[in-house]
Amino acid sequence: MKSAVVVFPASNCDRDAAMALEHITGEKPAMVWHGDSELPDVDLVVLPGGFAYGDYLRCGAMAAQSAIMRDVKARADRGLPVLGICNGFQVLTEAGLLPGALMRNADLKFVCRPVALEVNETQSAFTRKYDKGQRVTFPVAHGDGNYFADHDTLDRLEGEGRVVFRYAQSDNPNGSARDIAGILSEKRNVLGLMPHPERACDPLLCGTDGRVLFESLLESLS
Amino acid sequence: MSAITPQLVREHGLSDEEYARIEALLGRAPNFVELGIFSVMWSEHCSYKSTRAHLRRLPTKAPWVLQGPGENAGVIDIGGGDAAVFKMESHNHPSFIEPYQGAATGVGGIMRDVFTMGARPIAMMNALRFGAPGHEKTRHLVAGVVAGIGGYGNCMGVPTVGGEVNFHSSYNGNILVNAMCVGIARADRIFKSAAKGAGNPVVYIGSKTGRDGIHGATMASAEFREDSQEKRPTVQVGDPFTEKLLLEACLELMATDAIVAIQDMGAAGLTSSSAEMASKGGSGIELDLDCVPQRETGMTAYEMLLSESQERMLAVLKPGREPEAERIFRKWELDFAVIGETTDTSHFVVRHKGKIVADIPVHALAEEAPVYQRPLASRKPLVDEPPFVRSKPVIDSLLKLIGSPDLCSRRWVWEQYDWSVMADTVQSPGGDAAVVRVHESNKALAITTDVTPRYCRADPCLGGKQAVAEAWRNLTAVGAKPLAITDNLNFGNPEKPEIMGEIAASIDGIAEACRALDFPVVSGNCSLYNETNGEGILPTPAIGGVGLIEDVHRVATIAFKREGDAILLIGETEGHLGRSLYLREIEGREEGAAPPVDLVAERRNGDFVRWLIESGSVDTVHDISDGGLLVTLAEMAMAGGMGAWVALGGHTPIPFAFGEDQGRYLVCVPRQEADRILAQAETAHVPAALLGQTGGDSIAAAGQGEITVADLKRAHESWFPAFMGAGELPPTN
Amino acid sequence: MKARVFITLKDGVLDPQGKAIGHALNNLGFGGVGEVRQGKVIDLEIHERDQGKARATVNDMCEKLLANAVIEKYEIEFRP
Amino acid sequence: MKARVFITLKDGVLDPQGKAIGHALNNLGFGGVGEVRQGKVIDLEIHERDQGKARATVNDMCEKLLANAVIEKYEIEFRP
Ligand SMILES: Nc1ncnc2c1ncn2[C@@H]1O[C@H](COP(=O)(O)OP(=O)(O)O)[C@@H](O)[C@H]1O
Ligand SMILES: [Mg+2]
Repeated sequence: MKSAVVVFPASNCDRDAAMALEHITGEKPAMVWHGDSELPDVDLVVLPGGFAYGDYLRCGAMAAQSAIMRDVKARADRGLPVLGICNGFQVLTEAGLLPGALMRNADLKFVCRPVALEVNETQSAFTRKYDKGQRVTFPVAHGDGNYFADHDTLDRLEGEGRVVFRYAQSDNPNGSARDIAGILSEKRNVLGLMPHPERACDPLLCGTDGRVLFESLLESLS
Repeated sequence: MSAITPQLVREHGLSDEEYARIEALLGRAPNFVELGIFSVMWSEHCSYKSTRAHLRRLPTKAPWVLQGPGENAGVIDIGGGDAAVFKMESHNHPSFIEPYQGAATGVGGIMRDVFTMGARPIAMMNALRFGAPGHEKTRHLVAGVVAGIGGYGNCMGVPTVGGEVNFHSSYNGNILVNAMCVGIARADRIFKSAAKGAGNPVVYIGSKTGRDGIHGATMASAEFREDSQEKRPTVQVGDPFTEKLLLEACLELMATDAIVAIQDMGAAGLTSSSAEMASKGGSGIELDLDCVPQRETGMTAYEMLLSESQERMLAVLKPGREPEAERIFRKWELDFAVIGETTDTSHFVVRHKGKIVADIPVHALAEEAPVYQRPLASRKPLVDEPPFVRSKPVIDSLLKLIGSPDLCSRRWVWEQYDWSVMADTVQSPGGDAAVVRVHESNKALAITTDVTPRYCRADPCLGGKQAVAEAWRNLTAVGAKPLAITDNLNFGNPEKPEIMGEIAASIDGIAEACRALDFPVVSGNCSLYNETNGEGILPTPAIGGVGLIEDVHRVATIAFKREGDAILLIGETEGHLGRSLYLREIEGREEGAAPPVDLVAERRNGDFVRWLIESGSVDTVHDISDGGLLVTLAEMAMAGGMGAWVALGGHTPIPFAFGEDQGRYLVCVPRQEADRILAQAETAHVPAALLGQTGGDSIAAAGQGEITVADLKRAHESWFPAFMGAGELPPTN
Repeated sequence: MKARVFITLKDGVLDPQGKAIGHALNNLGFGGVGEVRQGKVIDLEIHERDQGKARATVNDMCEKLLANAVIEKYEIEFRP
Repeated sequence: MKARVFITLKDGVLDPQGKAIGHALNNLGFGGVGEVRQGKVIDLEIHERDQGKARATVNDMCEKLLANAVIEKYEIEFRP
């Protein structure tokens, strides 16, 4: 399975994402500079976490305008799987690849801790190897993870089974609508989530629940 | 240009003697620009004029030390061709004036000190001291400092893995914000600041220069008066986004061989970086200020030379390598400009608008800076009049202590720091020392910061010793071999003999402990004049320790892991209550002598505990420090979500439970192993005793009653959020 | 000419910052503070004499970057 | 009555956000954008009919909480 990780100015989980991909898929992902206009020929694109453009103005706003995002959109429209983690999720909403917006955490504080998630949907290339309703633990690390969308959009997301991850045990670290932690695009090929699966791939760190997400991709895409 | 009046000289923080010396060195009166240059270069902050003579007493050598004090950061060999690069630095005064930006720029500054040496920062720590919780400013300062550290460090993508937070009224008007950065480099790819050779281009990289923080260095070298609030316009604003680009761009440039020397622009910005580089390289340097990237219009030479705009670096390149360097910095959308060259005149020469505005022999700024042997008055150490202790119920006191400001959980703080980015944080905040894996290797670094100011007040020398010993102990407790320290000496006004006495004595104590523990000093920083209206802070020589873990799978944590484990107490317990938190929190008294530090026992006990961890027979260890034995036990129980039963047998309960005797650890071992390990301790002449065993959901002390771990946890976790809860608006950039 | 852009949250979009400010004001003893909303103001200099053209440009900036239509609305003001 | 508070950085204080926005606008092809500065706007409702009293109150709010006097300045506007 060939993958690419986009590097924006002040992305800072690009290396972590690449490490996880390499360990699990056995192939080094291509690191793609935000200024490039074309993605290499890959099966998966990852928009990593971090503080692209310092999160200035709005998280992800400036990154969403970078040259590479035009091609990311085009390929996503043609069905290429795109995974946006944390800041990557924010970029995806700002770029219009996912609905809604990520607002400042309800308590206005950055929060970094492991959180319990519930896997709501297994009908996706990203989650097929999880069990429906499975409890997993990923760390979160963000100041703007408070997912917002209007009621109709939220109902639609839920109706169409596009809410993939929810904060479990009502342990919601940011006040997001309906405890949403991660959502799919209409075509189900774009996933954005605030928690960090790539930081949950090592028994020495925050457990290995995140591996399954990458293993699902490996199974679906190769 | 304004004429040089005695008034103007004083405003520049220079004494009459110092001014006379400047005239002698120049053989003429300085002009206004030159006066400004001398004022920052000769400031306490840059010249260390009060402490330099004493710092020489610190041991700085060991086979594994690759770079001791004198560069931007210290460097030690951690095997496999890797080096650890680290330093701690204060941003106390700016953080008091503007907590968010003061702390943020402090973090940015210390990171530059580390990556300017060619290292990628892999961990941040911070040692914070605030005023009494009840003081009107404290909550606002805590909120701002914590948000500022997170705001900068999180954006940089460097995990903030630990530190210290203390409260004491002596910091009401002078909080302490000490930030430590640890980086990793290849041992043969360390970059230094000596601008050797003539005719090499001097290049400016990073952000543009504005009128930020002019005279920050002199501000950090003057005692606070209430009206210092008026120095406010000097506060710099941090730009972590630009710093992140600067980090990546510098590491990219360092992968080439274009660099002769490189140095961050810290205190006194362009002036000190260029003068220090020339001085260390034994060369001269010429700058043309018209080439300096400027953010504001109409900046004078004086302003540009003294500006402390952040996120800037100065590099000396090999001739002809400019285009290659420029390409890298343009790619990262950073400013890049050739602003001068090195010369063989050994003069520091500055041009502006075609005119020479400063011409000073380099040695006059650096080596010739005054060094003072200030008068010392040694406060005689308080001797122990064993403090009378009314007998109070042990368990009630435990509950009260565990929920007190200095012992309660710091979760509220560290959850605002990204401690897990870079996917190498093996031991997150809350343990004895943070453990960060060296990327893609099987080894790890252990990192800690420690000092117990209330001990230092009682006896500065012993306090210095204790701070080093506790750092060494914390590294040992996770299974690391302690290698070296950085220190941040925070004190009051050195012109007061009793304060200077505290400084000198602390350094002696630090030096003695470093020698006894093979734990040399490789970098550090001094922050003096921490006084408001003549009120000095508690002497606070913060120690940042770094140790090596050869096998990242052989680390110990504080959490109880198995029911029925035997709990062993390592080390001698006299029940020393002088200066203890028990005395302060329960009896409301800050009295008595600090606990004695026996460096021989410290080393012997620690080496034994480390051996137990390395040999795989122990995975649960916690050193006994603030609050004493029972508090330590409670912390292990809360971390493991499991209770314990212990016998205080044969001892007077309160001193045994809450005394702060040094050199002690609690370790857990499977019950059937206990006798073997006790025997091993005996052969190693290490005092060790069976204290009790893990299990159940309560902490039970024989004959003293019990309390559930849940109740302890509630008290432990609730103080900080409750304190910060009301009235504060979380600051944002 | 100088343009000032106000970017505020659409009605119905919850505003954690505004809420926190209202809260803090009450804690500080400022009774009877009603709803508080926080927005952004962006001041920019554009080299364009013609008001109409200038407005068109700044509008474009808001649509493309400055405002997020999902949650925000904007107003534009000019000063000579 | 409705008050609108503008909080902007004092002149000369670095504005990283404004700087980055200016940069982004240029990259988006909006040539000739001069300096960009970002500030906050806070809208609040206060139950006070008397303009003078209202202004005094809001001023107080700015000093105590809304503005960071070290680096920020503020203006206050009223709408009925
Ligand atoms: N208390 C101290 N102990 C040991 N070394 C120190 C101490 N204070 C300063 N130093 C060393 O003196 C040099 C200058 O310190 P500093 O001015 O803080 O460096 P920088 O300007 O790079 O931040 C550094 O090499 C630092 O490690
Ligand atoms: Mg430095």
